[in-house]
Amino acid sequence: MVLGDREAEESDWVENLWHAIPAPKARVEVTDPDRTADALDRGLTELAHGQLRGPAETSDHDHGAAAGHGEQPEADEHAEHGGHEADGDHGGHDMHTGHETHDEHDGHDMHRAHDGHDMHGGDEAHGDHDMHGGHDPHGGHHGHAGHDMGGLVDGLPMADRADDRDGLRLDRLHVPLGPALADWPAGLILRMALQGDVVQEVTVETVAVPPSPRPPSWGFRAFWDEPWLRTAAGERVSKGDAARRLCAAHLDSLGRFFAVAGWADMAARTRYVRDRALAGADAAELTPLVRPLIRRAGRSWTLRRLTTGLGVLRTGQARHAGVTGPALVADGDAHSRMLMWLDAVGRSAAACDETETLDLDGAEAIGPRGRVDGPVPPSQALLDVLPGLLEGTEFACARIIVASLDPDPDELAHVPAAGMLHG
Amino acid sequence: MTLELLLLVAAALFCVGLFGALTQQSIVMLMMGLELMLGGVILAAAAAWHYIAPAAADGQVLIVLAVTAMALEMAVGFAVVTALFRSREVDMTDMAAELKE
Amino acid sequence: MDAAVFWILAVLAVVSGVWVFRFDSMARATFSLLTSLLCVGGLVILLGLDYLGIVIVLMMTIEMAIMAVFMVMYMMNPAGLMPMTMMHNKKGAAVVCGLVFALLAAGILLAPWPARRGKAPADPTMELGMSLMGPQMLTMMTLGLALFATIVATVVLATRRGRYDRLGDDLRARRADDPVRGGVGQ
Amino acid sequence: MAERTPLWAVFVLPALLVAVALVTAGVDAVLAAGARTGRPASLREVAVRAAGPGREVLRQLVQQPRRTRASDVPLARIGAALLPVAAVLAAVVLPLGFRSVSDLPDGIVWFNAMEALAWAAVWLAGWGPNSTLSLIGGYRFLAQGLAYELPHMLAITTAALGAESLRVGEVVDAQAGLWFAVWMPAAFGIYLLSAMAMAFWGPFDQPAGQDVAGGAAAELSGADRVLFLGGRWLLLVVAAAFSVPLFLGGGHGPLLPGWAWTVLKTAAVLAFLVWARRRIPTLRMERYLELAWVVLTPLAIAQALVVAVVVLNR
Repeated sequence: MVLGDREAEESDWVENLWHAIPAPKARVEVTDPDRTADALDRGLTELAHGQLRGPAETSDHDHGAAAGHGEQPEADEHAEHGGHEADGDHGGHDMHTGHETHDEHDGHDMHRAHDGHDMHGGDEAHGDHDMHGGHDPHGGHHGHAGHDMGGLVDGLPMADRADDRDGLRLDRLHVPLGPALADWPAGLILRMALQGDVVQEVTVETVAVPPSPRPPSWGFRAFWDEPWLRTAAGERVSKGDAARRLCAAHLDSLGRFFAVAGWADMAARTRYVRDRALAGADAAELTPLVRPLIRRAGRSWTLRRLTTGLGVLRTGQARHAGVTGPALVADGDAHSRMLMWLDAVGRSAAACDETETLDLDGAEAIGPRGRVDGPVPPSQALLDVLPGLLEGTEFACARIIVASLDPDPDELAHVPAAGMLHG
Repeated sequence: MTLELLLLVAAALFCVGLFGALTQQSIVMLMMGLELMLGGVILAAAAAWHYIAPAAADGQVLIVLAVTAMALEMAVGFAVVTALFRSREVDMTDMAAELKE
Repeated sequence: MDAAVFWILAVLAVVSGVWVFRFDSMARATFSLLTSLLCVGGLVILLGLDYLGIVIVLMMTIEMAIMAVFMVMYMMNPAGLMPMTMMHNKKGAAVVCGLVFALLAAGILLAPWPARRGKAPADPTMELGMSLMGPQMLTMMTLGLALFATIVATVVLATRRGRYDRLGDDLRARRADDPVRGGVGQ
Repeated sequence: MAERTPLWAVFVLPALLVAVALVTAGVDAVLAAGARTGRPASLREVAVRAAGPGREVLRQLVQQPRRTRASDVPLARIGAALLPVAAVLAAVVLPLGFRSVSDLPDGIVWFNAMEALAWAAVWLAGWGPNSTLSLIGGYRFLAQGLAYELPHMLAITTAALGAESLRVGEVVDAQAGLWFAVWMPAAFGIYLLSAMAMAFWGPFDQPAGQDVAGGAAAELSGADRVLFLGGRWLLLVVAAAFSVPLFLGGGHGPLLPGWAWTVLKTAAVLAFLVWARRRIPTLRMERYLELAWVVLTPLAIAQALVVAVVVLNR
């Protein structure tokens, strides 16, 4: 399923992804939020009949420019994971047609929390969509990685050499990570030079957002920042809504963090609670759900041993880079950032019934990733510190560091108009 | 299955290994040749133990020796390659020979 | 039954031994060598030395797996995607090897091999252990010493950093300055 | 002991292992689904969830396989197929009650050698597809192997030392009175750790970790994938089951027949491992290696020393 605008399709990774997904498969393109259910139904019928055709065009160009930055190919299995609210009548359909005939994704190898940029149309739904990335760095993305390569063999770049951290001059590979990878901030691309599994160099990119000729009719905002952005735009938002969104945002980040740290059980639990939070559970329901999570993660001796010392970001350095969110307050490594999240989740879960108006000067003014009314989106600052933290780390550590900062490329798409914020 | 047959197989392995050790340029490949030669030695020792003097443990001790020698040769070989590679970025026997000059 | 197994293992050992030097891909060469050595292990088991044969299988598997990593590390073209030859003086070597094989074969076929003396013990493993811990104690100790010396020598050869690099000039640093932090926390 | 085992046991063994592996995977799937979507509403839902791994196998078999560019297909195939083969071969010395398919005189070394084949298998499966993430998975397993193998070997040697034999049957006989787990707790603990590490599963799943999108298995599809991931479950079952004759007294126990005790004890060990998996995040090797060599290896040596002294004074 391709969500979003056709303009953005110029980037060829969507095509590559499509080719990497094994048949039986179907491709559904959704550009209009109102017709999501139709498009999904069509995709299902196509799968059920086993027709192997090209992309099924169900998009409606009149409603185009839906400002989807980055299409998200994904599986239709999300009904099982919690997208019921969005799909309504559709969910049951997904359930009983089951696994065998028409899963287009590759089962359990790439679970990924899909961050809901697809649901901007006002749906509260927040499915945990499965996504199969078919990540094939050699085959899929070689076109991008063509700088300083030693030549091509069979269409693939050969490795070149560079000193490693122990002073050996070994081969290294240029590998783009993302934009579609399990438990990865959607839309983020890191171009890495890898030696074995040691990260040598990193440059950050995001999936290009096509400059839209006209402003989106229904307004595009980074999903996780919505309450704060709406307040900034002058709308009335209650503190409870903001707390709920903050709680869910941190749970979402924690889910990714646990998944990358290899704690599948906690990741699944965290995501379940996140879905409950977004589905509108009240504080009395959320608090007992959240508390065991916080206790278990906070007390896990193994997790502490495994994540201390990774990606240390001191307050001074963070402030210099313009980081304003939990990463600034944490003043330390991946583990301390996780503790910050846990703390915030606990507090905001208790506060999500408050009805007072959110006010951008108060203590609740900071969004899940930082101040939304700053000169740059908070994720930009996180992305700026990222390369420095990643160099010289091992791949697994690099994944944990990225997950512990969890930048949201959605925020970059939203460029605050000066007049709108401080006018 | 006779003693001669087994020894012939061992000799064949030894010679293939020798050929590799003599021709290969890369130190790593050269070590593979040595391993193969030692494999031949192991086989010959086992055959000799079985067909000539099974009552004495000497054949077995020889095999233990050969297996240890293989492990040592591997370890030292890779350590040397690492050291050479670190200092001169060389992994070929020819180039290592030139270094002497 | 034994004869069939023997022929299969023997032919496989020699053929995969030859293929070690014919594959372009380092991974294939390494695992072809592994096949060859596993066959040798199988033959040793066939000859009644169960313990040693199994130990050969165990050691060679681990050894070759580690070797594969070094191969990929140090070879120019580990996957063999660019066909290239890595040989020198092929002809001379072939002649030498042919001669050696002819000599060995002649020796093997012509030598008056002594008849079998004694009987294999019921438990050759026990025999080996008793021998290594008894009459052959010196061999065992030498082996142990050699292994220990190798561990020290290889670490010295391969590493660049000593304890002064890790713990500072007076060795008093509380936490070692390593590129990667270890799990015990020192 | 040493009863002659009929030939059909050779065919029953793999089937039995597959059945146990499917049950274990089903239990694990039920727990995973419980964590994902809350408590199951009905018994029927539990059954549907438990059948998940089986459905997944069927789905993989009918699915169109994927290929990566410049991949070394034969090597990846060999790697994927070697894993279940190694598991079944290792299981040959496993006694059910007091009978195994073949009670080799060097059974313990045999088990260790077959389990070492997994090193080659995982590396091959990681190398074959020519993909960075799967190669990282392959490398990781070698690092993991270096970390777990040394304490592991010492642990199983300790059990052999306690029984003064390398024959699995005799190790079981030596535990007619006191289980080895009771007076070799360190060796038993280390063995359980390495059982998970050997099957690169649970806290040791880094070679096939989520952060590398499935690691060594990332690019495998279709039958290869079934063999590889199925082989991993088989290895886990075999490794867990082998702890029963080594440390938990094999078929010894009151009232029930020997085979029932073996099954019970194996199920208990598997249940413990499945539970442990849900409690502990993945141990990264750069952290675990130091622990393994600086703490676990000396611990295992000390344990072996204690056992040796006890055995000498017996």
